[in-house]
Amino acid sequence: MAGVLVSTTINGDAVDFACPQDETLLDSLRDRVGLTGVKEGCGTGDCGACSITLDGRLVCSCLVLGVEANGREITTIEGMADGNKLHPLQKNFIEHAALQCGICTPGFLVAAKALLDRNSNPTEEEIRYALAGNLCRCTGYDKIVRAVQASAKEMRRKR
Amino acid sequence: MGHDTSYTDQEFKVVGTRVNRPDGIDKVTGRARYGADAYAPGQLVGLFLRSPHAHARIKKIDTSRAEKLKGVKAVVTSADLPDLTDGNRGLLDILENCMARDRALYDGHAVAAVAAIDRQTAKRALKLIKVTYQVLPHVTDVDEAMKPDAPIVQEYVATDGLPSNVSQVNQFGHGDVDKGFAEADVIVEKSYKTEQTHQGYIEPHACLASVSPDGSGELWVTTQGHFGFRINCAQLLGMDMAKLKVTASEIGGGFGGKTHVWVEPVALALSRKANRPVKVVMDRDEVFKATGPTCSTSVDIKIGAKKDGTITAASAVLRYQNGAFPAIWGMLGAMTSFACYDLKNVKSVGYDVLCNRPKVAAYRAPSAPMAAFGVESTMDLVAEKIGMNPVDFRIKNAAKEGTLASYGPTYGPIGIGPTLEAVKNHPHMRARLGKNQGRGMACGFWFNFGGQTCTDLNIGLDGSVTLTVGTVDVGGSRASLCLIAAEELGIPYEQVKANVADTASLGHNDMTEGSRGTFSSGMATIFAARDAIEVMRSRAADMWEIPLDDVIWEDGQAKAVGKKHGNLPTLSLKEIAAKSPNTGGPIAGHNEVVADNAGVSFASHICDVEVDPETGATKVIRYTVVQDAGKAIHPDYVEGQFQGGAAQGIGWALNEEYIYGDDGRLQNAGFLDYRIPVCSDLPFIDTKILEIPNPTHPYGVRGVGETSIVPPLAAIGNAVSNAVGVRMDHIPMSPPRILKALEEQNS
Amino acid sequence: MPQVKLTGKFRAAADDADTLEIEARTIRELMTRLVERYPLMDQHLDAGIAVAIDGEIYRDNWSVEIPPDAEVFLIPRIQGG
Amino acid sequence: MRYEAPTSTKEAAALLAKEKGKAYILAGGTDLIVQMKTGLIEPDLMVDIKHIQAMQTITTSASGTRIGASVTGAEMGENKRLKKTWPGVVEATNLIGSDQIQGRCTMVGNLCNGSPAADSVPAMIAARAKAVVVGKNGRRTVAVEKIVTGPGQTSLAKGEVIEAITLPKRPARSGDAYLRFIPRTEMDIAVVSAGVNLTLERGVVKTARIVLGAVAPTAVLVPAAARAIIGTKLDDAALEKLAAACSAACNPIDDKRGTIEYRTKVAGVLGRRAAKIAYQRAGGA
Repeated sequence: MAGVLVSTTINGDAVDFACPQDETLLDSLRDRVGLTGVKEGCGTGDCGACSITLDGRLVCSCLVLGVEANGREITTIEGMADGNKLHPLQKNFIEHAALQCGICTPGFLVAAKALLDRNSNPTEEEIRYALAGNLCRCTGYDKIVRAVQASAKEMRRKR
Repeated sequence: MGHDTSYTDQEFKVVGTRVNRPDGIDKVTGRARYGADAYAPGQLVGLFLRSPHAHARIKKIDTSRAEKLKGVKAVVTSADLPDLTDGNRGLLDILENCMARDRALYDGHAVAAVAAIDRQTAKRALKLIKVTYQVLPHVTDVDEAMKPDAPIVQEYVATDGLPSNVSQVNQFGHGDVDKGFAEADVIVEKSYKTEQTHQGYIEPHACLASVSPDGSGELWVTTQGHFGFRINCAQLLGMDMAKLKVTASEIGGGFGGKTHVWVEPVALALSRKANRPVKVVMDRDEVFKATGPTCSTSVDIKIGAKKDGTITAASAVLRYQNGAFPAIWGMLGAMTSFACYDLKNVKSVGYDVLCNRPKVAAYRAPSAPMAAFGVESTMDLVAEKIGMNPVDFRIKNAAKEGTLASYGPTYGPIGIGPTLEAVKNHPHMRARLGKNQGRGMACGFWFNFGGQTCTDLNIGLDGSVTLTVGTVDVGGSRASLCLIAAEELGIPYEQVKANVADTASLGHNDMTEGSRGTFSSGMATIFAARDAIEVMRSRAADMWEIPLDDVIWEDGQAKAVGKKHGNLPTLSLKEIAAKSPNTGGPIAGHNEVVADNAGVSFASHICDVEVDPETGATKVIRYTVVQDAGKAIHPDYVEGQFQGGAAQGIGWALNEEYIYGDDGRLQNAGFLDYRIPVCSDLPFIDTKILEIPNPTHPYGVRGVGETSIVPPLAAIGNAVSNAVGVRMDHIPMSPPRILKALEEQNS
Repeated sequence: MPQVKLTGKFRAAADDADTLEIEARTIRELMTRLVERYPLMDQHLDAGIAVAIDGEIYRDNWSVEIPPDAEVFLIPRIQGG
Repeated sequence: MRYEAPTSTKEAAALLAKEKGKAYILAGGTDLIVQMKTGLIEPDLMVDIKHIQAMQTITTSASGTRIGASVTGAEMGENKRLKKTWPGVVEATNLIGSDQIQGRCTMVGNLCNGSPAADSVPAMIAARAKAVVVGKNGRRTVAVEKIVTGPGQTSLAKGEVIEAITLPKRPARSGDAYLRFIPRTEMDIAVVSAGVNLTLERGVVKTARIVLGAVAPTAVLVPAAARAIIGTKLDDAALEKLAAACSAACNPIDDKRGTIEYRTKVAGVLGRRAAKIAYQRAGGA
């Protein structure tokens, strides 16, 4: 399989990787770059566990080809904390027990951050619809929504 | 052994507080490693070839072209997995499910597997394997499978000497139901069906297997029980158990589905053949087609009562579809069906039935939700007929301490009555309802169980505590176990770190199933900590040079008592630990226990729905869970279990189902058309934790993980009935089914 | 002497009896006596059985003592999620 | 598989025309990559059109609105002017999948995938949208309803690429709306859907187009439903006639997502409900 070289920026760092042209970005990130915080739950865009941002836009990395990432900026869960300082969403997910098994958590955090970045004061309904592309089977979403609400409030205060 | 498991009422210092979980940071930063997150030098990619037929004889498998493909390192069929089960049919069933032998028994049944240098090569290799099938008649519906002329799924299963799909029939109950029904003023008899659902954990099955030429091996795997996986894999592959080290990864949900081996023995076989590590990660469609969902069912319920609300008799016939291999699910349905009630005359008959569908696995309180759907729907119908409030009707008949359970034993102190009283008094019950809205409630039961457990507790030189358990943490149990260790030792929660050990590092532990994780490892942790305290008392006595009897342990420190040395300063755990090299070496506690009596569990749920009468769409607008936890060690994660189970039940009630075509193939093997609830489908789920201590746990803990999935099917059915007046007897109550029922009612 | 009540498939293995009187001080002894009397019971003992003594269910611990007038139920071993 | 990312439509068309194996156009990839993953397709060539400038923008001129083929659903939703002029088209496109899918999916991809249940298609047809098709013989403009010929089938010739969708200039007092039925609240494929576009004159419906999705092999334009409300103020009787016409126009199948009965009944319900929303948006009472 002929591979191609892809040059990207991932979580602020310049990263090059080589991949076959039909490989998904999800597989490239996990198997070639070692970013296994990006999870595969379905591979068909239905569960959101592989959520990342691509040039600032929230996408499922399972529905992007690795080659498409050439020259573009990616952020993953691994780039969410600021050094040792957790993002308010990360902190609140822990404090509100918004995770049980935790497999969906990276995707939820990336999607929730994308929401709060564009809407600092979402209603419960807006939160629920914005996170509808992320499946969680453990929590019934209750504590997830509460953690996002608490984060939004905290982030508005800090502004 | 020898520890007293009896409940003692005590004031807790840290148990019951809402601390941050120890694995939280790893899980919010992407650092936690799950089944698919392990890599080994030279690892190969393992992929499976699966049957496209529901039932077919495998006449020939030609793997020669695949083997010749460059980059392919091993191809495995059933020929590479000889029968080493020594007449143990149950074990042979496990092997046959992992890899079809002479017949493919369901759509998606594995028939071959390859290991290759990359995914692309492995995929090409699968296409080069030629399987010659002779398609056989199939059956996927439980009622059809019981007919005399149905295709036979397993030739070794017989009823009265004739080939049959009924693998067992079990009857439970007591009294005389005929007599009881004769005494009834009102009798309601109704049949119900429920469709097959999947646990739907977000993490697909995944493992990394590595077998050496010397016969030793390692398996990294997402599982609810790595010790059980070791037993199964070692037995099926003829390996020594001690030579197979199984490490449980972080687990991305299980709910019962990860209590069985599916791909793991084959991954080991591929690795053994290739002499390289092999990683297998299932695709989502494989998870749906070829791992264990729960049963589809068909049940008949009959309940008779006097006008004053006393139930005089209750009976159930329950037919549970087990997939292609015999199991016990109908039996469990029969055991759980009437467990909530105090009945003089009761009879439940459970049939276990084979179909050409995947082997059924446990799904959270397995078998109980379907039986409860029938029973709790019928309970509402009886209440209506005698003109009694459904909650009062249930309270009048609720089981209590001393009730002879319908499945056999006599209950100790139990929580069904208190949950019903809590429901009756809950503000939710008095909230106003709008147009097309309705309220329903229902009860649920689960046994809970304990089992074999083994735990180590080691105290470091600095006084920090390593708790080593063998039960997989599926939903935050490490936090609860650290709380328990801290409570016993009298130290801060942060001073304890819990780890899940691999199979080479600790004695056998049963799976995390049956709501046993926190219950049984918690009990072993209490006893291991008490062991360690005994060691520390003796070290303190040595340090003070006083008799052991003059040393007590209090608030995390040793205190000298008695006239002679009452003024000695106390010794903290840290101080004793620091001196341990000179007082006898490392300080540790250990416990092996068969933690029985996990304390039966009851829940009552309230649900409000709104039904769109023009489309049949149902929206859950309010939901309340009331459940007895015995003692909530970490209330956040107890609530989480209540909410998660309720959400799964809501999905099952409304939209989730396996849809098979006439060809016996599964049509919706993905998260797009197998519709688990999304965030916008659900309201906040209110919870109320009751604490009725389990008399056989030192803290009064009961298992809490499973019961919450039992009531929702019926609670929603009852709510729909109250909203738009149609009684739904088929789960899921999908929009087309509700609309059809509404139209039939109107015409 | 403990009254041993049988449920489900165990009745079939015990000539359809629903109650037996068996002299036994522990679960282990009970199992031994049972198989002596009903050899078919043997097939259920390995993994298929649990014992409820006065309402408390035991799955694995066969050393548990049975009080003289206890109510004993043989129930199938169950699986959970 | 070979991946190409041309920078002009002509170049893209040439690559596709030249390829001897199986060639596919990659826009958002939200259908295409799923089909690859599940083994439904095995492309030899994939032509990524997201680097073609002419496909990247939404522009408005005197003659109407032009939406480039690689404009994502999210970008459409963020375009206030488009949302105001064609709320039905935008809401239909925004219903495709989750926020994650919205970050990638395109209207043209939704169209060319050829699904009878595509959300944006009934809304586009109701809006009289046209596709700008570029091939080796140059450029042609085709009504959107002529593009899809059956499930997964389009009228596009080998080497032809849709560069943009155009929406006509909007008369005053116009409104459009799109509704679909799905069992969940999100993340599903439409079981049945309806797009309505209408223009009023003094509160009376002057022109209307009503299109149903997921009730036939392709989206269905229902002139009888339009006739039922033209000349009315959308009174109950007119709405009932509209609903009946919608149901009568259905030719659905039984499948895992719904039954013939169900689709037929709910098509009428959705047609009626969407018409009411469109009427309100057009300024009707």
